[in-house]
Amino acid sequence: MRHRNILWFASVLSILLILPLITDDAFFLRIITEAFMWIGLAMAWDVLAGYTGYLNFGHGVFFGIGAYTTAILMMRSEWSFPFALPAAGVVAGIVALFAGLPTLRLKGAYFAIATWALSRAVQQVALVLEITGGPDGMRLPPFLNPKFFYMLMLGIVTATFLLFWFLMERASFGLKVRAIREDESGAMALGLNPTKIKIQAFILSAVPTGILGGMYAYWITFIDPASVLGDLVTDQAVVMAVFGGLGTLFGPIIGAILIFLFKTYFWAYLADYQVLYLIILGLLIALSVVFMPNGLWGTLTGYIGARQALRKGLAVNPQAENETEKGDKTHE
Amino acid sequence: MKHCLIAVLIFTLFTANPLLAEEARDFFKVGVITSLSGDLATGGNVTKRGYDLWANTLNAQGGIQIKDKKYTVKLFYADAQSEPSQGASAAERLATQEKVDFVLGPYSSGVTLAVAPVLEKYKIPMITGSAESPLIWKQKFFYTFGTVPPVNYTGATPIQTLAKMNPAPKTAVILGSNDAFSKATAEAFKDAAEKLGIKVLKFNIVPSGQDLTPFMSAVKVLQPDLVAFGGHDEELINLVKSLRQINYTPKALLMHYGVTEPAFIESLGKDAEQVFGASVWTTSVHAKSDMLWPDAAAYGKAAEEAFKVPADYTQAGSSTAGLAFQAALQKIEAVPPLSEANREALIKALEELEIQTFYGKLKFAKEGEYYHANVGITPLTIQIQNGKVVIVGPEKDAEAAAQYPLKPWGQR
Amino acid sequence: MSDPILRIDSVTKAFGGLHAVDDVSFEIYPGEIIGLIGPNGAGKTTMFNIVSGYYAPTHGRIFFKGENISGKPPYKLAERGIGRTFQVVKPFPGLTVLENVIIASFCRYPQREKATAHAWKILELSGLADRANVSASSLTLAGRKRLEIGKALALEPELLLLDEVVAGLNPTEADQTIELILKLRDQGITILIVEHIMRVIMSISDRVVVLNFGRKIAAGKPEQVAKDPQVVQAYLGGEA
Amino acid sequence: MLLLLPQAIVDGFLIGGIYVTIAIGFSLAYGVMHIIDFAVGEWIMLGAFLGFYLNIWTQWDPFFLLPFVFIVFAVIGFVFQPVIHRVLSGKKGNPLLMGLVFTFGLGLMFRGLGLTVFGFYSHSIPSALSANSFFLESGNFFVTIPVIRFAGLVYALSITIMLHYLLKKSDFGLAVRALSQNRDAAGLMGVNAKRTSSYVYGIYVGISAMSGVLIGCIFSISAQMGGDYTVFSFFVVVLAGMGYLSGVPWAAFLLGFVQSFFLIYFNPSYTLLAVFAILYVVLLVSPKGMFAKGV
Repeated sequence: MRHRNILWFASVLSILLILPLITDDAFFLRIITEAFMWIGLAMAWDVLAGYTGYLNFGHGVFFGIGAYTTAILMMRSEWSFPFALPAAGVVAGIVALFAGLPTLRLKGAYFAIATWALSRAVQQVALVLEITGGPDGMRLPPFLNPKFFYMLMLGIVTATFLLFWFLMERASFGLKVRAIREDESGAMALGLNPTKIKIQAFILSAVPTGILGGMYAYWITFIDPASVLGDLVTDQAVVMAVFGGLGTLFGPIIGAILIFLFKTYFWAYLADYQVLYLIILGLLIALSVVFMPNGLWGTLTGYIGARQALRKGLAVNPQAENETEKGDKTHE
Repeated sequence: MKHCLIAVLIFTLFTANPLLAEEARDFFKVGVITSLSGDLATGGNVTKRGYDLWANTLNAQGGIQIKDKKYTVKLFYADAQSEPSQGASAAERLATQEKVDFVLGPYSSGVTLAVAPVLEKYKIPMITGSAESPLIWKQKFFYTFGTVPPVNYTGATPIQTLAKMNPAPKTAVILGSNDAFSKATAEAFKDAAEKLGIKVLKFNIVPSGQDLTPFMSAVKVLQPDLVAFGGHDEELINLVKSLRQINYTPKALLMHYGVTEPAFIESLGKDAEQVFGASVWTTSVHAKSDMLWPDAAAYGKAAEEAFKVPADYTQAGSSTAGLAFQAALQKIEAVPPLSEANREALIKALEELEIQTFYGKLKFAKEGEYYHANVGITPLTIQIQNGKVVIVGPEKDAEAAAQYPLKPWGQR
Repeated sequence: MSDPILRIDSVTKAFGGLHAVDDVSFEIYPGEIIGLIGPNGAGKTTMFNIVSGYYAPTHGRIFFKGENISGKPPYKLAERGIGRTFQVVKPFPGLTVLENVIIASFCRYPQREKATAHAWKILELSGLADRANVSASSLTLAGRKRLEIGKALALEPELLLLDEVVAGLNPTEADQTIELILKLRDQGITILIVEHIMRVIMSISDRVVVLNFGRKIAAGKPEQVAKDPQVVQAYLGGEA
Repeated sequence: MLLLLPQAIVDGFLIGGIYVTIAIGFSLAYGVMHIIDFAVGEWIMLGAFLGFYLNIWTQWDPFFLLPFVFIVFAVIGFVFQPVIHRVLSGKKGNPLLMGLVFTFGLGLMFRGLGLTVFGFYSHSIPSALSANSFFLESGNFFVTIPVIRFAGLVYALSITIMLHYLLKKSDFGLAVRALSQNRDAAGLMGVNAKRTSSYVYGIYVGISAMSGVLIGCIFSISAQMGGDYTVFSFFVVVLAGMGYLSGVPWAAFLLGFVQSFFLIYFNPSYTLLAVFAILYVVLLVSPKGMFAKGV
């Protein structure tokens, strides 16, 4: 099984690497770059929501903090981008540490809304402070090189994927996190410190999001509290991860690709019909959940699992199905 | 490996279309980037209407007359969704995929600030028909122009008109919503008031969309002569309703932007009466022109027929953006598709442009704080008088006297 | 006898006015099997929760290998070598049997490969090797109880707290479990076991501690304790 | 500025009254169906526009239109609930999240439809009540109470009381409370979970739509208004404790007080910052909402 995965991963990566060489259509590269960004955001959100069972409705706050860190370091203290970008991840991680300690004590909907309130509070702080430029936002020196941003975004998201894949699927961390999600007090008796592990998962989810925020700032050249600290980042990352399938790596990836490319295709090619694309996208998302309550990936793997079982002639009772790979029921 | 070959094939097909040679055509491709959804949908749609009216009227007359041939215009729309990143994507799509000749730009400063660098890269001229934030012009974008002067240029006029009332207002409370445009508006009002010796008792920036009734209850205690508010359409309506509900009538109520919008009068009815606003155009401006619409009233009628709603200066400014391109193209006699040299010449032509339109005099500043903004037009003070937007200042342009002080809500 | 591996020093645990555990003291020496018995609600599980760190004692102290561990959280005690099972069985339902044990193995073997190897050893020991890749939620009650013991064993504990691991099993399963417990004791693990089935307790315990209404009413060899009038009364009715 | 204290308190109550209407239905629906409805703002918007057009068509005062708006949207909610029930029935995915994504899609669709059908301009629903206000004065303390907002507060409290009695006194209320405490057990006791949930969802959508009309009278309405009201509805419900109905008024009034006090006494720029910061702190201190009674 593993050998085929690596081959598949290598071939996809190689296609993506040669893409900018065979085309210099800037809009096409920009769309794929933004798709990468959303894949990264959806995966980062799923690390906390799917694997650890904590729904972060303020996920966008790390994106905004990353964006503002890079912008402030570059514009106010003349850092160069190669230093300002990692700094975005570091600051996001630090904020995750301090915000995580009190907030991770909460559970379920309360954690979700507390993180939402936190992200709204940070947005108001950005609106009021001088250093962030308040509502006027901040402009960064425009460096509009589609290939550079394509490669850098691909690099960051691939590194994030590999990091998550290693930590969540191969190393011990993934299992510990799932144990915490399944039964926190039971896990304590086995030597797992829930608070430490949850904070680690929170930071692991925040750092890539912060770096992607820093990338966004330099790429779009303008940020303001409404765009980088608004609800768009959180809402879309949540919908993509859940639509794709929680608690897996490939769920958010597929969810991000499908939803983003659908939205962009409708937006670009139904442009003459004003907001018709919003109606279609909303309808599609709603219908998809009605017909696939387990998310795209959950249904897919459920289907593949069931077919494999039939081929092997085993009488598979749904309960006993091998569920390690699939999205799991997250407990509140 | 079979899958990879297929995947590569699909990708190359997808990317093949820009390689097609650019064939000659007899129409100009015009990109339109406005926010049709998201928080700024109202302003974005009004701007789009202005561009549509220009394009439809122009095409109805056969198009732009260049040398012996008439070239129509075809609009290519993109919804910026009130998100700077979507604006940048829209700009790149229109520049590389549709290969537009020039762009009619967004309503919000944030989207404009994200779109402008992309168009600078592709050297595509853009005129925004409705962006009023001073931020844009301070960045000195070479390829970006604006037909509506920024609010730090227009904001002073209403305060100057009010200062001439007798008895002139001596105290004021000025507030603005916490977004780039509204904050700039409130600051413009404040600077003008202080220059004219009006004592500003309270100056606050409030969260946008906030229910201001408690704030107004506190203002009611201060009893200032003038209350001035910078915000967007809905916030203005809510503020008047708050004042109405706590039964507090200041001597003068000045607000911007939204007073000139039909929704303001339609929603508030007689409560909209005697509210002051800032504007640069109304249907009763005396301006003569030989381009598309002979005068303001003709444009007003055409807009009312097209959209069943009276036009305001944002829509007029957007149509004028089209006129500016039309005039500049005729001057440099460039035919579609515009080459880079054509577009360079188009910028030069726009900078030298000085024309009379139904909207008023159009002249773009060539340097300074208002670089590439229209400084030819004269800022006006308007007031709602029996359901219509009436110019009450400055004196030479006034069509009626300003009604001051405000008649208390109860006696209307 | 060397010094005790576990010393309970006049421990009290009060929930509001109720004294679930009231001034209890006893010691456990390495390699012993101690039975903790008493009628329902006598404070047995509360004592377990105190020893394993889920509850901090209101008064009194607990010493493990001489170190005062009162108030330390469960995961710190697990590292120090206290493993426990739960009266209400707590497998990780969404994970396989193997993964359940691997998680416990991380305590001693941080790398996943070593932890997996260790987990297989534990599965063999507790007779669950054939169900390794089955989801824990699909195990029978006996299987789950074995998994509980297996997970506690994976910590390589020096002191193992077994909370009614035999209850609810049929005779053959019970015998297998007893056999496993004795095998663990032979490997040198000290065991504190709570059980209602007298036949089991009396046969395997070196010493027995009896609780009633949170107080220690008797301790000693199983035979002596069985004849102690107070114990008989506590069990057979006519509460004191 | 002590003079303004009574006004600050009154304004806090009046703003709170509006928050009660947009949160009470949602809290009921969450209690029974455990659904985080991302489209609550859009139900409010649709209700507002129905009220707006009914007012134009019938020229009646909006307060008389409230029952019609309720009935129309209660039926829509009732018919809609089975779809949501199916969405919440997914075994693998987390039902709470599936409900969230479904309603997110719904909200997006309604927003697009609203923009296309109702246009992008803002509107206001005229009402006779918005014409005047009470002016109470004693000594140098004075308070102005707008009649329309006072009517909104009265309406909000009456709904809360009606729901309270409906839950406490009627058998339907018994079934609802049983369902919210233990869905399966209630099913065993012969509570038809599906039908009761449909009624509950109908009531929730009906109440939210009615609050849209109220908002139309006090503030203004537009196709884009949904987003902000979804946020405030969530805050009030979570602050009160999810599903704990009688906590909703207090949470709503707290949010109202914070806004009015910051707008009057402290620096108005920090009003929303204070609202969100206080909500965050309250949730940290008492994780199950203000009264620690949330589900």
